[in-house]
Amino acid sequence: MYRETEILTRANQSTAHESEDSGDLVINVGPQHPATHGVLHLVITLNGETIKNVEPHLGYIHRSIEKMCESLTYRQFIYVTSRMDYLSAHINNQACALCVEKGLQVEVPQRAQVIRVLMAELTRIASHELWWGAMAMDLGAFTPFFHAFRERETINDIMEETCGARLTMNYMVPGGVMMDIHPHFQQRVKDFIQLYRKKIHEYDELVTGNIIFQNRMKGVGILSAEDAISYGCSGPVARGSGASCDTRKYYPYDAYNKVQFDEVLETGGDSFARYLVRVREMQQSINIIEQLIDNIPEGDFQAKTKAVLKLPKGEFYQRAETARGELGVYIISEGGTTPYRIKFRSPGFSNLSVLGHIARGCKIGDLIAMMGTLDLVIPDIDR
Amino acid sequence: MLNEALKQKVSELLPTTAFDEGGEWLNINIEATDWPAFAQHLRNDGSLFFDYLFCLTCVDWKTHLTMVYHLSSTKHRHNMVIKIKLDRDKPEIETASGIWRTAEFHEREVFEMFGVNFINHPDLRLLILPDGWEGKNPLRKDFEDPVNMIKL
Amino acid sequence: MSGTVYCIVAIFVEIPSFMGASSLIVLIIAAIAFSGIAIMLSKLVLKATTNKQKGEPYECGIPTKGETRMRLNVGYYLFALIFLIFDVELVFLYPWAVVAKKAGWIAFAEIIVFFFILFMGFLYAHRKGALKWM
Amino acid sequence: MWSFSNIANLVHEVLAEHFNPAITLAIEMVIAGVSVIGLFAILGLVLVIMERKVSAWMQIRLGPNRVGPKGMLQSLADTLKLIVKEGMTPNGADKLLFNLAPFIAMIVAMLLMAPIAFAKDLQMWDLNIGILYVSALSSVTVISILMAGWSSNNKFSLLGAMRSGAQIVSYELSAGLSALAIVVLTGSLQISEIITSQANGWWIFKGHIPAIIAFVTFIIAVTAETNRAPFDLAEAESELTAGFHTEYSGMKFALFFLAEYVNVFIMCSIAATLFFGGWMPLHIGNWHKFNHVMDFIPSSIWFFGKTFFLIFVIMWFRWTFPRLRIDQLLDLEWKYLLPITMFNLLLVTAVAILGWHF
Amino acid sequence: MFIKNYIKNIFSAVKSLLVGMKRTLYYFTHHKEIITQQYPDNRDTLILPERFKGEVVMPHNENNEHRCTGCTACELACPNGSIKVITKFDISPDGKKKKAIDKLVYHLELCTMCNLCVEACPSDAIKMAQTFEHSVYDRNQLTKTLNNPGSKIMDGVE
Repeated sequence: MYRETEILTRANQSTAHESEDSGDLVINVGPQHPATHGVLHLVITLNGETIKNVEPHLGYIHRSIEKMCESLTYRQFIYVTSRMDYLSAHINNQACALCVEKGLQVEVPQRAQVIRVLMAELTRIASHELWWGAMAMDLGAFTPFFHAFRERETINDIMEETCGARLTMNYMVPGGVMMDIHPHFQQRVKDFIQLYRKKIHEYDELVTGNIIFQNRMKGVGILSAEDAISYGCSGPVARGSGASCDTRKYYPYDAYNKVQFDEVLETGGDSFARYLVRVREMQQSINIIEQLIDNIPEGDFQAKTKAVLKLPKGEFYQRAETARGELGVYIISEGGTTPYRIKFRSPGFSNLSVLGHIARGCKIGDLIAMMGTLDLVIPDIDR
Repeated sequence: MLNEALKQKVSELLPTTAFDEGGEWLNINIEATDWPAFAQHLRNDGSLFFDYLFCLTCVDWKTHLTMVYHLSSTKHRHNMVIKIKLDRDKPEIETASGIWRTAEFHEREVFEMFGVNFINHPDLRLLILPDGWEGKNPLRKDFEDPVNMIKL
Repeated sequence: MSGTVYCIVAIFVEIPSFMGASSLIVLIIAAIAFSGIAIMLSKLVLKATTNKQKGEPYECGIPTKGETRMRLNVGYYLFALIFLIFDVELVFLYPWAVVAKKAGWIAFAEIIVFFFILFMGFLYAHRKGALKWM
Repeated sequence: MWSFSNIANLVHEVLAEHFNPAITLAIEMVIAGVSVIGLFAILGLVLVIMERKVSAWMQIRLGPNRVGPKGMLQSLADTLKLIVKEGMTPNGADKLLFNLAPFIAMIVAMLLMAPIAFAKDLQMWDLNIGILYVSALSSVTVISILMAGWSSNNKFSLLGAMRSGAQIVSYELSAGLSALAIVVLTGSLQISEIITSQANGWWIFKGHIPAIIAFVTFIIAVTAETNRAPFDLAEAESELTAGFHTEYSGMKFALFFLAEYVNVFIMCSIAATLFFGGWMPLHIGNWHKFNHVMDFIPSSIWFFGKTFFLIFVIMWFRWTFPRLRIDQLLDLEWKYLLPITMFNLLLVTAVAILGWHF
Repeated sequence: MFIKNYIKNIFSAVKSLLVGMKRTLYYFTHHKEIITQQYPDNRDTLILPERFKGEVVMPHNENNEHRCTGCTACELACPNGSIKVITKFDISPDGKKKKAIDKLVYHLELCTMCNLCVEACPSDAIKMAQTFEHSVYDRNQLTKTLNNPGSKIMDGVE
């Protein structure tokens, strides 16, 4: 009930002299829409061009991964999580592996920890590259998408060489990583960093500095820090509002406590702030990679674990920072080989919930831009 | 605030609380009737200030359901886990969406996956399941779907 | 007979200078013929099938709810109104522009007065918020 | 000199010898009609492949490269595909308006061809109000878009049509005012006179600052008027899927597409005529030898070269910029372009009266 | 002041647009930067990394022998049930019964190339191949038998 009254009061504020029967248009955006990057279904109530209400409908690719994992062993369920947030598949796997390790109380070798962090940061850059291109495409600029893919493909090639796959690498096993890094890995990563440094100013030329882009982004979709926390936002969405929430800083895992990096914070809270956070985050990821790439410690890449893993009875929660925000893996074990219940706290789900709040009163074009800045990956939301 | 201090503070607020040992964070079990007032305290008390509900879920223990709230404070950086037992046949609990807005979506998910009824929830409708879904709740342990579930 | 046709057509045409006003007739016929032939050709080539879902209006795969032809926000129409005023003024400018160079400073003074009035109207509309998108 | 009027006269004489005047006229009309249709079709094909290649190269891609040499026949293959597609009419659509809309779009695009001077003496109708004719007819495009959007029984179409209505009518003002700047300098609305007035140099050079401002505003307004990115709000595909032609498919869609491209061509040719002298070769004041050398390049090459350069500029815009939002679009027109063009018209009048142009 | 800001705005806006246009013009004129790969044409030169996970294969030596003992470790490790080991009993020359595989059925259509079966295999009998062009017209063709007909287990593999 209170939602409807709230909408009415908001609508009254924006257009005070408007009668109630003035044409409200209910439009379905998605599941088959060019801007939703997947099968998100939004029901939008429009007044002219102004949005009065946005209501997400989910479930078009819900596979019930949580239920599936209940019948998979601790080695097997990790790979399924690649299919949640497929753009940061590696970080999903990492969170799961860390959670299992927490239960097993296995010490991961230093080398494996560093490799994990390196891969995670490469994944983060790849994810942000794709987001950058798709974001520009949402605003009607096509060219940046292809330029972003040039760098992204380089990362994917590096992944392919070491992990054997480009997107859902399945490189993680409880206790370390599946294979040692490829002999060419270090050199290729260094080449990539060089390429990235050479091309990064083009991003600003093409998109960031563009006056049309800035006007589209600045001052729309404003999300305050309190709202961001209250809505459970995390990752770049919350950091764009000035809410400090980087899991890598506050709850460091793997080798993150050994590297120096800044948590990127913007205080604008609008679409442009969220955009800047991601662009600057790529730079921080590059810094992390640079610190680690020459300092990969020697040793095992995998700790010795039993063939059949059994977690002790108890509950284990692990947080990890994916490209979209804080991923939580919550395992409840009854002592068997499979988890009793598993819960994935996906960042996208909480980030999506804020869309209706920030989109109210904006134009339909802004909604698309906001969806871009929230960086929605639908399988992550639907799980 | 450390777990010990939190424990003391919580037992001051709610003397009937039972604490679960083990786990990295403080685990507390409370009654469903205490929840709304307790939640207000957790959110608004200056020294607790749990403003970030980062995980809300439910567990089906076959005999009962347990709501699990993972709370964190962005100011003090401490965490706490709250568990509330619910009756399995008629699960009902007061909504937390007035305190943490993120609960609105998460509770809708729990509503359809476990069938927990959230009292005073502003918009308790199906979110993920298709419209007109009737029958059992998918994440309960006794859910069977012979068509779509493949047993290995 | 042919003489009559010639007389009718000759009203439009100055032969042998190229085409003239009759080109409009030619162009309209050409456009209709071109579009018509193209559409007929595609109708000939394929055999259309129908089913219930095929004719549904596209709304991202969800059946449309409510009326599709409805009143829209007034924001669009205000622009049309302001445009109308300005466009009529613009039409007045065309003959002025042709003679402006010859008429000299008188034309310049006139256009300044004209633009001043127009600009006042523009400012009024701006102040009233008519140019703000709603 | 070799000229199109000679050929036209020759054809006319040959026909007049064999047939009576009425049939001669009819045959001439058929020839003209067929050649216009041919030009239309070729323009469509060329512009589509040009757009695809330009976009591909800007996006570090190869673009179409399988059909024909270097993929140059790709647009022909596209046309074939579109012919084989079914032209659907959705349920609940206003059938008459729905099917009429592409015809209107085509007729408008075709009629706009009339006053354009493709080469020396190659002009269908050299009417004395050429610029007014173009600016009047080009705004009729909006009717076809509104018809298409309204009749489609689709909310996206409706929104797209309404947007384009607000957009096209707004930008017509600054397009008209920018064109008037050259009319003031020339003192005539007739296309042929505007071209001959540039025999000793193009207006963009002769008219210096005001002409350059007028040119820039004209190109921006023209981009908006033809619904091209970054002003493609009527068909903003990330917001309204395909805008006003969401429900169109097959040949009916192709006709809209073609009409859009031909509109771009026409608007660019008008820009070329006004600011770059149409078919007039590059002449500089009294450099007679230089001018003479330039005259050896056929006038049609000059015309098409200039026009295609401007088309390239408009494509360049499209593949570089993000799309504007609807309120920003109108802000740009009403707060920037319109005052600038109005001020520029004053400036150009002063320049013309003082004789400060070359 | 207002006029000054107005003109300044216009100039900075136009400049930002021109910077973007310069970048696209650069790529328009520099065809060396094109990154398109012409896939079916470059099949011969396309080199996949040796770790690429395309499909599960079972290498055989020249005597048509493989290393699989039929221990079903891979079947257990597979999260999707894409491997089925069908065993039989061979009778060895000295009259003993010995367990061996009859067929190792592999469902490519279920496989997600997670590499868990290869990791689990104690005798290195299966490995990942670098093929990736799996499309077929009939889904049944995706169900493969990994061991060759008439193949035997290699000597010395237990």
